Amino acid sequence: MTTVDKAKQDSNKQSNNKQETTSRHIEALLHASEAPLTANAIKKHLSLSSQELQQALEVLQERLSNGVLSLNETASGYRLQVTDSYSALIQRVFPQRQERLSQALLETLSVIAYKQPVTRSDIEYVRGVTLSSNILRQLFDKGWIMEDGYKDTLGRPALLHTTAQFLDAFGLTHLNELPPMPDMAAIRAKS
Amino acid sequence: MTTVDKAKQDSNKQSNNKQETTSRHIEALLHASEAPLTANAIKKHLSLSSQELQQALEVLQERLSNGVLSLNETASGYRLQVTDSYSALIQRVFPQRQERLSQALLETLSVIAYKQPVTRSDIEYVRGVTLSSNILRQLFDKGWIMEDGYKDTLGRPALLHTTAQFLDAFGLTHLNELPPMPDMAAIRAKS
Amino acid sequence: MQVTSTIHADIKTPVSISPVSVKTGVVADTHDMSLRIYQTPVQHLPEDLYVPPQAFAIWLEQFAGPLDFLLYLVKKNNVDLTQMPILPITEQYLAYISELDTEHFELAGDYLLMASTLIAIKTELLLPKPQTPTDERDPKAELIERLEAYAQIKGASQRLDNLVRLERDVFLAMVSMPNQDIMSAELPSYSPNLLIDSLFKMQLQPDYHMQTHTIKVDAVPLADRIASISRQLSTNGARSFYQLLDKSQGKIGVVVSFVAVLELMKRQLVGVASTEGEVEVEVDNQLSQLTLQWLA
Repeated sequence: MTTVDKAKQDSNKQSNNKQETTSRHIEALLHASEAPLTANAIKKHLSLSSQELQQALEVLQERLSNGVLSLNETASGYRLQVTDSYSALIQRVFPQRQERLSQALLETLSVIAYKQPVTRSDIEYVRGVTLSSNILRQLFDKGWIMEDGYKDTLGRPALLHTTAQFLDAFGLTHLNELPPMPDMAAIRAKS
Repeated sequence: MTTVDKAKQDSNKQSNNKQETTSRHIEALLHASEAPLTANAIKKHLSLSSQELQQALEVLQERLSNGVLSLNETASGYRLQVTDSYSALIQRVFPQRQERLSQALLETLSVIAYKQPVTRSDIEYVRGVTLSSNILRQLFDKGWIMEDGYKDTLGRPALLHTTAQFLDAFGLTHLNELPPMPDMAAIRAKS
Repeated sequence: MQVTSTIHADIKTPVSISPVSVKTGVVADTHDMSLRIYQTPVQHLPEDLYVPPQAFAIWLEQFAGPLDFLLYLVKKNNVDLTQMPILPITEQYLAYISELDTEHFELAGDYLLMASTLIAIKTELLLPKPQTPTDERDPKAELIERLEAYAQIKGASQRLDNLVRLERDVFLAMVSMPNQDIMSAELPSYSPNLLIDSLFKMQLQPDYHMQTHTIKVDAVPLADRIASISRQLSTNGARSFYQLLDKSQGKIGVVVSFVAVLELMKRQLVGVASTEGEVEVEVDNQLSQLTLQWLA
């Protein structure tokens, strides 16, 4: 082995070590963060270049693949979740973690997601029912919807939108990934 | 290598594989559990003998040593914890992590404190929203609540209580020093 | 009474359903309208079974509302939505609704509104058409349009529900923070008032429409002031406005506190204590002399 080769190998090894350390720092931050972390936030907190981040994320993913976690990129950033092959086990052992949503809540959420921005009374018109404040509260509580702006009509009602957290929860990265609305022709035909 | 040796090696390999799989199942459960898991609970959920559990835990510990987590045995059971060496990093990046208690966490804690013992669904009924696992996990992590006993209904849900550490954190010496609870029904009726 | 017997065959038996499941909408979750007792589908019910009105209300709660209920009737009659026969559907709808007890007015409100719409359409169809065409929209077409729009959203909500969802199909990893963090976390100690305030906040969330009044990026959150003022008044009965202020919050605190008091007065939880028969609060009177009392 020539001296040059040796030096190169050493430097490779060093850089590998650094990537390994950085990947651990990222892992610790992802565990400690209450919300997904964006690439920019990680770069800022750990003073990384885009390339360093990319390499460290690859190292992290590689290491995680030995265990049960996976690194996921969602609408609002990176998060650690249990690989879905263990979902069935978790559902069996902790049935209470399996959150069910009522039809009323899902319909309300759908009106907001597909027709946003909407007002409270838009939702009531589409669904034909008075909107219970409990449903809105649940949606706000989950951080799936937010108020932004006002409709320029009587009473200036607030306009409701979905949030990045909503996309995160449903595994979407963008609103245009929402499943298409059912076809009208199919709805009209007798079932 | 003799045939006997070969057979022995094969059987070792098989048993290693099984331990590896079991260790992953344990890891997934620890990541999903709101409260620390006792050895008995793990054995029951995964149908393991004491010896199998011990071996799998060793395999798990070995695997975790490559990352930032460690297996931690507390008085109330096993849990996964970020290794202390990342504490400085976490405190630097998320300085406000400790002091701020979210409204959802406080509400949940209040319901447990005033109505104990309560089940998860009791809390959901009072608050009118589904309880996120993350909040219960935080309360367990702070050592403010514990599970003790089961309610004799469908599914035998665990009963939650506050702990002595909860009293300490809120400067109380006894539960009867809690400020009197307001008349919630009256407030609800009026608003 | 052909209709009534159909009702009986359709209605759930008065099984005990815990208020929790009704409130959280677990019952409303069942998309198929077969009868269930404790998750077990039931095929036949005795014809002469007495169904108390409460049970009917529970049955009706399986529907997400009158539009959902109308859709069900249309499907049951096996007709095309655009060809919806208004007359028989209206008869059926009204027959069902008449079972509703006056105790369930809250639930009945939306259904009664729909009933009046149906009756209006029915009347219009029975009356001879005026010779001159009017500009008014055809109410039947409008109803069908709404039904279609609702059916579309209902379908979309089912597709949304089929997506892989966090905390149902996949799970976030939960780990504990390092020990050292927990040790340093022992230092901050919390006031038990935080607990009580959180309960007040839970009940007294300001109207969503009032969020515009929150001043300057939540320097003093309105919800916090509402909770704190409620706690002080409910423990002490009455206090002056001055006593209710948190001096550390400065001028903004005074403004937000005043808005909080107004909100509580609107909800009739707080009133102005009239001293010595003096009811009016003079405009130039100091705000701080205002005495408030807890009414709940």
